[in-house]
Amino acid sequence: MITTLLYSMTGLILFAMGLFTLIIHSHPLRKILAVNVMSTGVFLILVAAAYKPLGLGKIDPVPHAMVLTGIVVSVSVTALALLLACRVQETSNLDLLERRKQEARPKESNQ
Amino acid sequence: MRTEEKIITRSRNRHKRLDAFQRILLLLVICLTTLLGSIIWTMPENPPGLADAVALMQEHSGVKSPVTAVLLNFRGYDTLLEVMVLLLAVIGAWSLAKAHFPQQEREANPVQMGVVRLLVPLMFLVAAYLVWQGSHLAGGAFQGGAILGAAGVLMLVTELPCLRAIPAHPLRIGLVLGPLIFVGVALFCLFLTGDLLGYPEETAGWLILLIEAGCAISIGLTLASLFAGGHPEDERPKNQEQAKGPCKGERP
Amino acid sequence: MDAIVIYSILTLFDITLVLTMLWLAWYLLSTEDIFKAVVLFISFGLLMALAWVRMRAPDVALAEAALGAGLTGPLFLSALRRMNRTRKGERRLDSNENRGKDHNTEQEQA
Amino acid sequence: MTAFQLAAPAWMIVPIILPLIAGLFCFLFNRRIFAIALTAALANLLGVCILIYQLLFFGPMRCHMGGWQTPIGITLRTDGPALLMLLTTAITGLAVTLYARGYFSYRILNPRHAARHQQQQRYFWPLWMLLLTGLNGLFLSNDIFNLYVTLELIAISAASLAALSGKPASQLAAFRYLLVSLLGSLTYLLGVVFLYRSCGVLDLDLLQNLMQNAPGIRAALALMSIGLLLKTALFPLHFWLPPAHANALAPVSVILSALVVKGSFYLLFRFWFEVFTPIITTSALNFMGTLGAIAIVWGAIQAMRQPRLKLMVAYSTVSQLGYLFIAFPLTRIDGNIHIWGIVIFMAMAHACAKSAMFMVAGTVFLHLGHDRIKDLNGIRANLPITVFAYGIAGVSLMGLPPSGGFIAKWLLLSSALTSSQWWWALVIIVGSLLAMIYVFRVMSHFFVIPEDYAFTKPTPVSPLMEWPALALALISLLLGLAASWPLYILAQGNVVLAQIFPGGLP
Amino acid sequence: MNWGQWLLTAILLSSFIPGIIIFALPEKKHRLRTILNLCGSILKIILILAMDTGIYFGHNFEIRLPIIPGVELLLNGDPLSALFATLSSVLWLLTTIYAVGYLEGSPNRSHFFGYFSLCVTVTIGIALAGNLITFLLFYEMLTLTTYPLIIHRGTKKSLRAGRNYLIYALSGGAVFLFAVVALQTVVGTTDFTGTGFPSTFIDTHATVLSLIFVLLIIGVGVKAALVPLHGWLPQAMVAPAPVSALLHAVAVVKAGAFGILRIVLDVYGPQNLLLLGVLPLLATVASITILYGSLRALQQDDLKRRLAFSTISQVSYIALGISLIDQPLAVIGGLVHLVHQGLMKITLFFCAGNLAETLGIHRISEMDGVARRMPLTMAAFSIGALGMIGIPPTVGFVSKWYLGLGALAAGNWWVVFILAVSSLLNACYFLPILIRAWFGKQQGSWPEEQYLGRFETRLMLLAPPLITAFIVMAAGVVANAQISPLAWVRFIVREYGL
Repeated sequence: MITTLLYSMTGLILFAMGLFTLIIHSHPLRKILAVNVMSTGVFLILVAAAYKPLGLGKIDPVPHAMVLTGIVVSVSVTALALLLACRVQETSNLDLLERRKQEARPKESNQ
Repeated sequence: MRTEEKIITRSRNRHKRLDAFQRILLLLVICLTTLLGSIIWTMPENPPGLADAVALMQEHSGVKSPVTAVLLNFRGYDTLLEVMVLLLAVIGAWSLAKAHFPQQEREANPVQMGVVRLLVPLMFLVAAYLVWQGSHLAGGAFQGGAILGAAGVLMLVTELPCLRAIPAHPLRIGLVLGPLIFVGVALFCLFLTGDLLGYPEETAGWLILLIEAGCAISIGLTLASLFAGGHPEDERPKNQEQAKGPCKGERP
Repeated sequence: MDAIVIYSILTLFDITLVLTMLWLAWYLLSTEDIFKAVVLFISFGLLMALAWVRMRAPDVALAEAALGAGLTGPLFLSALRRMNRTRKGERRLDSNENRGKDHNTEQEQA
Repeated sequence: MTAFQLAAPAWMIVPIILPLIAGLFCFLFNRRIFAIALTAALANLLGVCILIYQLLFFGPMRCHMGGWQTPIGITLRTDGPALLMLLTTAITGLAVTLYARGYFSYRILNPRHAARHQQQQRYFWPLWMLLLTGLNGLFLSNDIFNLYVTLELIAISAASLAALSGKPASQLAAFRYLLVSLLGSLTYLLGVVFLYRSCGVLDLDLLQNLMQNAPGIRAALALMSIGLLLKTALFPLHFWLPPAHANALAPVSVILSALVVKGSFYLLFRFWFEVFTPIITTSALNFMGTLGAIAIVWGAIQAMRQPRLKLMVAYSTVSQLGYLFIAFPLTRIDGNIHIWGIVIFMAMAHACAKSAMFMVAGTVFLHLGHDRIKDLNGIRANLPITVFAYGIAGVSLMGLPPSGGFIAKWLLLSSALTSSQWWWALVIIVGSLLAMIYVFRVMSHFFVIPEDYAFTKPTPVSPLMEWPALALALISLLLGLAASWPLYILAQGNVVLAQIFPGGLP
Repeated sequence: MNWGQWLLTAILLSSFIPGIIIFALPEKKHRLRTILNLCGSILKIILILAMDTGIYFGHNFEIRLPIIPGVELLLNGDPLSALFATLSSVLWLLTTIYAVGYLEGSPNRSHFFGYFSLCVTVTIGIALAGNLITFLLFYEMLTLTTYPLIIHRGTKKSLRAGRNYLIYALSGGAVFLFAVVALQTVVGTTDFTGTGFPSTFIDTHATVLSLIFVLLIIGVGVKAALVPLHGWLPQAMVAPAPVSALLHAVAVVKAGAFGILRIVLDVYGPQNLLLLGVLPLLATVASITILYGSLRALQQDDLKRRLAFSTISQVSYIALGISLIDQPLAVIGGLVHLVHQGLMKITLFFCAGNLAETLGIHRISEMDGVARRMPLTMAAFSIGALGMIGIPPTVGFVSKWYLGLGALAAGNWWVVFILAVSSLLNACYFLPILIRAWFGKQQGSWPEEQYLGRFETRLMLLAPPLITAFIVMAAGVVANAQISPLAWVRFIVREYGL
């Protein structure tokens, strides 16, 4: 049982570390990394709960299925979040450019 | 908004020392962890689960691997929605930006090309094998799809010129293929047995394999499209001026 | 006797694995260099795959190996490259502009 | 062909599978997307009506997906609250579908950004349809992990929708929204993990039977609640909501504010008052009530101070959500009499009224090109129906009779006074007064036509933008007069409610 | 539905439907709009008279619409509601005619008349409300429908007035809502029963019930402009004259006063109130309001502002009368003042509007010799003003006479004193106006003189005040006849068994 406990605690600590990083860090990539670490932590607790040493009974497949879907989803969400982070930077950058241009031009009416 | 700004300014001088807010937060997180940890500590030795229930029904599921049985039969509805989540991620990504390809075609690196030539077919094979063996061993649509996706990423990384020309519509068909097959099979089962995804027992294995194959392709395409980071070149609506399109932010 | 030996070896393995994972996670979350963090994250993913195998979850391990190493890493790396590129462009444009405020006052326009 | 009998539980999948297929097709095809979406929205409404019919004549139902019974399979369930939420979603969803059509057509008329707007419309429809799938799935699901999946579905589509406008502000807000949603989902999932470790089942009915005051279950409840509160944007966790809602495209704001937030709230409420009821303590209820009270006041004060209409409406959402939580502490003493009624009424009225308001804000924005409140004078001359819709929706938000909001507030007040917790009643009264101030602050600008007002002839706004708003506003107003119907539906199969109104409802 | 229920529905719809149609009408179709308005109001009067007859012969008019358990909408025609409904509908007809003349050629009229019709619908709804919840419903809707009328001109001043009105009225509404819910919780019903709730509740919940009474009175007192809740009324006089007439005589202030009557007579019931002993409080507040309003009116130079303060003072006669609940004569005086004050005040506001519209006169100091330019208007004004002072044979005298008799019978000398002092003050602030107008000498030209129509001003502006002034005289002269406000009020008092 010590294995289950060990991995559960690890998962919990991973979750906590991710949470802390997610809140205090501002860099979007690091936030996304933190979320990934958090999700890994949760999955670890889930799978650890299903673990049984060899020969001591069946492994519960339901958590495995849950984690499997969870991992795939977390990858796709990560991809979306990364893209969004890139877009935030690009659009604000572009925005800056356009404003520069507008400022350089003589003032026109808004419409 | 203000909190965000504060956090940003705070984190600027992060490495000097944790400020009060962060210290309190750290304390809170530690408390939370300790609390939850102690709860896990006190939890019963043999947590209850569904292992026995699943084992009992295993023979009716049409597949030998318990994980696949849960994933595609017992909790197939979950998986259907998960596949939709994947598709959603692609739609979301496509709505954000245009795919990211270099402007001028680069001379293909022969070493890279060699690696790609060697690896990609191998990966396709592995993926097919994983899907196939999913019914009795570890493996299945997600793993196979992931390998396919990795193959796609490999091709994207080498920036094969042919990838630029991938038209949007067939790509979309490929992306939707898996979910459509899934839904189609689900509705088919609804007509047959009166339950959504209630496979008839004798054909369950084949139907599951069909779903897995379709989903593997779609998941592979999904992951590769996500890596490409946007919608394909010709996704832009026709008959419109091209200059100030949706993706004007691509290259300042 | 054998069982006890195997058990202790496994436990030792567990502890090593767990500690390595935790150290990697801490390092990747706190390091200043994002690139380093991403690379560390990839190796963290591989370690996780090992952990899944240890947890007797081969399905999950396969998926983690393929996704964590094969996809998440490249995703992060390409995003990082993309962001660095834009950031450089921005820096050339104006290094002193406070970006934080622009977003809030900006308005959607018809 | 048991599947097609009217009594078959399989009808339950209609509101899930139809928008799902529509979403796939909307993504797949280039043309006639609107027709697909509209068909799906209409069929969805029809499906919900069939479900309500089933509920009224055959009582609450369970639908086992794939025919697998509960411990290993997933179950869907219909009952009064779920169906009312579905109905609200279907009606609002239909209106939003129409509105979005008008909105995008109007925007595409502008040649300068036509390509961009077409692009937005291209992706709006599949995202919206899949969001609808997620919402319907959430309301119907009876399985905690399946609920997690629907939450993810909602989170991703909502965040993508929020980013759709393409403006830096909206993308930043959407990014933050996505992260918060993910954090919420993960916290919820951690709760699921704890629950699964403690009970070993995922089905809500089974969980309800296994409920006991064990630390693991309490931790699970706390974690799941925190996750859902993050998504619901209760007071201290509301920071992400106003920018995300205010910067999105108007139809998206409508969806986010009226429906998405309700989804996670509904779940939270269900957990607290159905599944975990035995382990809920009074102090926890009071804590939620206090947060709700602060949210009411804080949100309203922020709404009063906003310079922009959409931000004002977004903060008003923060405030209105507080009412949902203030119902928590009123349950214990009242023995659950009014609680579902209050909450469902509030949710329905708010969904309709807030959608109408965001639609109005979007129309005004398109019409004027801005939504600065102080420059809104004279809009009435050009957009009479829109302004009328705003006024009626405002009445519902303020909780004036005979709106649905009034019924909800009446029930809240009477519960508060019956249980001698008059301080909640005070908060409710103060909240409605503040709501009056922020609603009328805009209204006074709408009404005034200054002497020097130039009656311009702008591009006529599509009737598809004006009438859905008015229709929703009217629904939220008349909901109060037809209050017995929702209560009747609510009482079906609900043992407690059935005892309290034994056949007394029409 | 029986014919009585159809009748009630028709009464409400007779102004609601024209209102909705008017909203949809284009601005230019003023003729159709006027026809709709007039037809609606005449139809309404006819229907209400039919209802009055039915009520007189003991027919029961009632519509119940259950909403949720414990909350139902109840429309109920009883003698008291007939009194208010008749008053409002008759005055609405006159005000409509007046408003058509007043707003001729000004912008946004369909908006204005739309809300005008809705406003009257809501007022009639208040009159017909059969329980406090229905009353609350219409009471809040009254606020919402009058607000656009007050800010109709769109000037900064009118906006400020509108904002103040909203703050006062909606806060009052909120307090009222709270009190209604509390009452419902304690007593279990808020129906207007004629005798109030069973007095057993007094034994158990005396303090709470007293508190609720105070809150209820505060809630309606805002509209009835009881001091210190009167602040909105003088400001609201920036609205166009027909709106002022509406506020002061037809709808808003009257709705507040009517609410006080309902609460005292029907919700609590005389017996309960005497047991609770809260009426002296109401009497005190009413007396203070009477004196305060009169004193402030004295200081005003702006004519409409003076009239506004006069309203504050006069409306409290109703509250004063009803607070002497054990004296039927005083109650009669209070009730009949509901009608009489409306008649007199609407005359005065019509006249003030005429002066402003025709000559641009807004201040009393500009009124020297105005009677020579507009004799008919000023005649009507004088009748109204004399009525306010309480000179026989106007209706004002009748009200004050009954109030005084009641107070004397109760041995309440201080009430008599208040009446005397307030009449004196009334004279002090009205007589100078009359003297200026009739005997003063015109100083320079009028501020903005216009020649409108064949008479001294437009016929549509002139006729309504003349009619109301005539009624002020006539109803006073024939007060004791079979058909008069007084006779009906006696009928009411008899019905309540006082």
